[in-house]
Amino acid sequence: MTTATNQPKSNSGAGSELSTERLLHMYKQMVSIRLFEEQVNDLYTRALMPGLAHLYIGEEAVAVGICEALNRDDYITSTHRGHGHCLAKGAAPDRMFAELLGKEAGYCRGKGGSMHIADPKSGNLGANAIVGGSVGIAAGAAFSAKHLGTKQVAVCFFGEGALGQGLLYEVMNLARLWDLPVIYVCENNMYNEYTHFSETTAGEILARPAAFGIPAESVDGQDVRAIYATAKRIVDQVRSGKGPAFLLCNTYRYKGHHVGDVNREYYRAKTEEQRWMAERDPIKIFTDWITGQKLADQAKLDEIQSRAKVEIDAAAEFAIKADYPGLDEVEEDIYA
Amino acid sequence: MTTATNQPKSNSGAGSELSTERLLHMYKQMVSIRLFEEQVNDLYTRALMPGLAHLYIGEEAVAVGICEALNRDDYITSTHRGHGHCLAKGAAPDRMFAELLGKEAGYCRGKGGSMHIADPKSGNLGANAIVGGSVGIAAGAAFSAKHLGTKQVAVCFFGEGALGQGLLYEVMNLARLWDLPVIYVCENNMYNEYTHFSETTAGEILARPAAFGIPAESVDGQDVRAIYATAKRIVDQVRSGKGPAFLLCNTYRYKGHHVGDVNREYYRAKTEEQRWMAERDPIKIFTDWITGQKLADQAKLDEIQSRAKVEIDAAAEFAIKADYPGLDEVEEDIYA
Amino acid sequence: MPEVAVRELTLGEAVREALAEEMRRDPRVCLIGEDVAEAGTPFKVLSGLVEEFGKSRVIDTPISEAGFTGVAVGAAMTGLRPVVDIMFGDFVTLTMDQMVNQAAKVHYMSGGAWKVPMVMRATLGASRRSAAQHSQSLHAWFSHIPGLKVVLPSTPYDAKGLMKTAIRDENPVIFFEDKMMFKFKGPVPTEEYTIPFGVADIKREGDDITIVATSSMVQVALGAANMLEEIGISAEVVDPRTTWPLDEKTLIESAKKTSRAIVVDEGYERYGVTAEIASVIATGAFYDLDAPVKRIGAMHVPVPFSPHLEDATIPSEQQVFEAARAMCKRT
Amino acid sequence: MPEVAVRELTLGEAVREALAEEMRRDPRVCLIGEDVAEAGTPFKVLSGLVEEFGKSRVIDTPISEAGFTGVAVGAAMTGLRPVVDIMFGDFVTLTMDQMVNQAAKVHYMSGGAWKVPMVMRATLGASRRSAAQHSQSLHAWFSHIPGLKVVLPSTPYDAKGLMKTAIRDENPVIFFEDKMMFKFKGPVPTEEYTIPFGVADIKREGDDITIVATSSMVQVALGAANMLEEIGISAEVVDPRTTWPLDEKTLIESAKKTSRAIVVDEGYERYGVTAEIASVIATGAFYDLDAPVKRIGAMHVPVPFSPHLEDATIPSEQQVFEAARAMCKRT
Ligand SMILES: Cc1ncc(C[n+]2csc(CCOP(=O)(O)OP(=O)(O)O)c2C)c(N)n1
Ligand SMILES: Cc1ncc(C[n+]2csc(CCOP(=O)(O)OP(=O)(O)O)c2C)c(N)n1
Ligand SMILES: [Mg+2]
Ligand SMILES: [Mg+2]
Repeated sequence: MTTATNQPKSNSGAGSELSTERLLHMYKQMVSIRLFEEQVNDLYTRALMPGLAHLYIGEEAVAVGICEALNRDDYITSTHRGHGHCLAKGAAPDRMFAELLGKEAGYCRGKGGSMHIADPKSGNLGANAIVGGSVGIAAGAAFSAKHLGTKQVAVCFFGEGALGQGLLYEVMNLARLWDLPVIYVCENNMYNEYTHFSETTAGEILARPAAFGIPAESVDGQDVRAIYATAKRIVDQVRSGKGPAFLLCNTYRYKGHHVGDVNREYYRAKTEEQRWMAERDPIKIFTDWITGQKLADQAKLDEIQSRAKVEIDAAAEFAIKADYPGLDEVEEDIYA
Repeated sequence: MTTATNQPKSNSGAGSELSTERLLHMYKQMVSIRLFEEQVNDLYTRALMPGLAHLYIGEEAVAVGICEALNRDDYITSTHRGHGHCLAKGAAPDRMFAELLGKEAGYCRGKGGSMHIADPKSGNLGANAIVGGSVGIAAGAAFSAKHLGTKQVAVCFFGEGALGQGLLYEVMNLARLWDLPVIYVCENNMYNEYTHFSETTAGEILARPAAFGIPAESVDGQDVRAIYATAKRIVDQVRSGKGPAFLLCNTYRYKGHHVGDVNREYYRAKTEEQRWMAERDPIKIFTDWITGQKLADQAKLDEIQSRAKVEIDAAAEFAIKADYPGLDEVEEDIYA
Repeated sequence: MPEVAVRELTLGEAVREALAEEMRRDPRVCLIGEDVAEAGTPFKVLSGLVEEFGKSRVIDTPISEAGFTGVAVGAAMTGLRPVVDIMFGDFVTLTMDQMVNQAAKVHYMSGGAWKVPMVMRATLGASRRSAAQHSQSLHAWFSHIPGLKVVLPSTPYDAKGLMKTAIRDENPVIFFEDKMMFKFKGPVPTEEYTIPFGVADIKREGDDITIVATSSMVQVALGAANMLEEIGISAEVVDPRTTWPLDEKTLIESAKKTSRAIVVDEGYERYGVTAEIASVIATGAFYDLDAPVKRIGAMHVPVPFSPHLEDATIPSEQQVFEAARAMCKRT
Repeated sequence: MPEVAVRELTLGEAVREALAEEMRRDPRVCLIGEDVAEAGTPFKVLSGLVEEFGKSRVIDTPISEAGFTGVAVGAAMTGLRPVVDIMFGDFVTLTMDQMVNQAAKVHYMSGGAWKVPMVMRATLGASRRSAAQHSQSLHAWFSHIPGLKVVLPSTPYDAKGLMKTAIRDENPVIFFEDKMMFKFKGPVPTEEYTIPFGVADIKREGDDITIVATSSMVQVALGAANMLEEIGISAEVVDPRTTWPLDEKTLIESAKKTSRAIVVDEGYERYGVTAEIASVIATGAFYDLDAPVKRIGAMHVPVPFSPHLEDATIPSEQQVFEAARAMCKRT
């Protein structure tokens, strides 16, 4: 049985080659994602958000570490738990909130909601509410990039639950046969909804891509520096034409499967959650390193955080005040 | 890239523990399958058979080696190239021919045809015209056997083309998680219709089941003794509750993808076919061993063959003379 | 409806009770699906079943809809009676090969040799603000396929009786529950009962117009019927309960009696359930109809997220009321 | 139809010519599927294309219908115009999630931000003695789904013009070819032309009865029309050519003119294409119809193997002829 705990130690050298500015930008991105998600939860509890949302809190290092290694025109596909990917790839929080509230100013004019945010400008092919539903789309974008010679790469984010979907294996086979520049990023947060992944996942996760000839490795999903360093190396390699790659990021979601999943004890212990938050928090780990390396002091980081908070709050405010789409919008965009 | 050529040497000890009677029975089964298929081709060219059929000639050792290691009430699922599995598991040639000709005396009352022969009495859950379509059914039969404690096992035969279907991976995962008594038998005859399997199959075939924690091995698909010995060991192990297994049988189809596939040079060389027929014929390999071991002389084998021919010819004759189902049959069996 | 309605259950409870009773009665019945055990599904419909029947009969799966459906087909062929759970009806897309090319055809293709007594539970219905991939009502697809039976309960009473019938049926049955109705209450007797397939239920008698409605649309139709009553129009509400087998006779007779018919269903209107039923009525009651049969299905758009857009795509009481009023020429 | 019919092509050749022309015109067009390259598909429809366009544009795949359809969706979103090939229409079951939950909805869900200009070619039609898993006509499923367009050519001329339109369309289009018609010949001009979607074609004018027919059923309808002519009944044969968009106007006008209509389609009759079209006509021509609209689809059974059983399940000229004669009250 694969376990999330026996992960390799952090790539300790990572980060040293990055400018302080870049590192602080990564910090800001992680903090923004967390603040964004806290705001989402708040909008939900205040009954301002229709439906549900799946929060990325606890997993911020993955999206940020990966997306920082990408160019703006590189592609990503995302999941039901997609706000982090979206922000990390460069989407604006105001239009995201607007989408979450079903407003016309949203990325999808209010028609997609939390699970379908898409943004061509930042290369975001879209979140997807079908588990594993985007693995083909990501490979297809990589197919285009290769066919057109654009040197773009495509990153397909998915939760470990998607390992249950046959489509993933069909497409990994294709990606390897055709040497497509696609990177499969598996976010193993240890739960498929309310079921532990060990009850749904036979064998070793990394052996699966490897069986299709796809180079696969894992990384500590709470260490943004390690993720960035690994991603950078993989992205370079994939961009250079070596074909697909697979990266397993071992991580944890702090909150419920979705905002309404509050009583979780029947499927996981509170102590488990507390342990991750206390010992493995990606923002804290990064903070400690930054301050330890004296790249910035706590005051500087607090300031970044405050600025992010102002921005996120303003973005939410924008969305709350924004208009709903007119009723005629319902029949628009069915066909292009 | 996986190649069919680097297969392990034959399990040389195999066969020694079997009675001569049993060995000659296996010989008879292989010969019967070949004669059956030759007759099918004949029925096709004589325009007596509606539609097409996919001949098993060249692959006889696989079905016979595996099915001889099974009990009558063990289950099999089969494929579009299913006549061999069916016969080896104990179906009667006359009712099979009748089915192929669309007659009421056929196993499916003429409603299934070549690609759907099924026979509860011999544990045959049915051939399947959807590539990979039966991998779940076989696991389901194993699920029942386990649930009901019957000690049956289920064998799922499929061509290497089915490795392209995601369902296989979904189900192998389930079979391992639930320790189902199912054996996946992959018949690698090197072609998915008109495309060489190396163009459709990334990585190593055996690594795929292994990635799901399923023990996997390969065997020379032209050596019935090796197949039988390996199957016997695997079946015992699976029957004892150890969960699923995977056996890769490297083999070759002598004829076209189906009876109508006559001009094959655009996708494979005649010399390749000739080499397999001359050097790797499963009946010849077994004949040489039997006579070499002096278990029977050529005359004895010829006699077996003649008897088989009489039986097959009579079976075909039966089918030709049999009646078509009445028109009212068309609306029967839609619902049970 | 039962003589004495002693007890109210929600639709979710009624389904659970049917499953529990059948599992007690028949050890071959088992449940297979995602988060069906301790979680009891996200809708909590199955809560408590794993405690009573154990993990060997209430089986959590990986997120492998095609895979576990295939396993259920094989298990059904070989002595079990599995009930598979598809969390959102939109995910049936992943199971179409197993349901349509395998389950539906095994019995016929084998000339009756094998059968597939399985049930697929799936949800349907929009208005949950879940957007286009979690809001579809795809029951028309299955109704189109010979070899399958399709059930659409509209009340707790029907849900229980139809589920028991579904489990006892020797064929693959798709049982669609509207996820917005799990909390909907209605009387359910404590005594055992089953409801046969192919028997429509007249949910309300009336003389002026027939409203054929399925699943949650029955409540919409009943609401519209109340509104119509206030303006002096007497509407009959007929619930086919199963789209296949379809009780054509009852539908046609009602339309003949009232001489007008509306068909309301939450699937996409085009090439959907309303088309079949409207066509059956238009043919069967041809010489008695005073107006064309009116179809009201979901708008031909992927279901949008934004609440008032989403609501606009689903048939509403007001819409049914207005259509009926126009057909009966009252203003 | 073209003014001067100089040249005859088979339907297969017409499709190939359309693909070749579009591939020459637009380097973004590529073909993806099983055995599409050297083999040119088992039906040989694509023969020669790999020689002209090379392996990078005519791409053989593993047997992974869902996988390569998904790749096509992503490729279409990012600058290519893929045409995917589904060998037998029965295998669309494996692609439903990618086609219906992804391709059909991307444009809408993204508020118009992304689009999916792809074509899926699939076959339909029975009578090939291939049994239940290789004989289905599942176009009703796709016609039911907003966001998709569905094309059913009935002649080489239509096949070519509609395929060119399909490739140039900005949306996912499913293009169904009857596999029994690949050898069917008809005039195809050498000059370039396209045929717009949503425009029905009157294949034969007539006054007494309208026969709406799709795909190969158009030939069945024309055959029946010839038989009807001999007994003095003048039948109009209307081919919608696309089931979505659907040219309701032309269908209704024809039925109004003739006052009788039959709808013939090779999909299963129940909840199929005949239901939608019959219902559209029954509503649109309500006050002009002299008889109920008659539907003739495939029998509600999995397609059997045995030849005369199989033939009995498919609409025939004789059946259409007899239905029309009965409706027109001639004996
Ligand atoms: C095909 C499909 N099946 C089931 C679901 C319901 N569902 C939504 S999220 C989820 C769990 C996903 O787990 P994982 O992939 O690990 O992602 P996580 O939520 O942990 O980020 C499930 C089962 C779905 N959306 N799609
Ligand atoms: C899902 C599906 N896709 C495509 C086909 C068409 N088809 C029939 S046999 C075949 C090749 C199968 O190759 P393999 O599995 O290796 O079996 P073999 O014919 O070599 O025995 C294909 C593509 C099919 N029957 N089912
Ligand atoms: Mg997870
Ligand atoms: Mg093969």
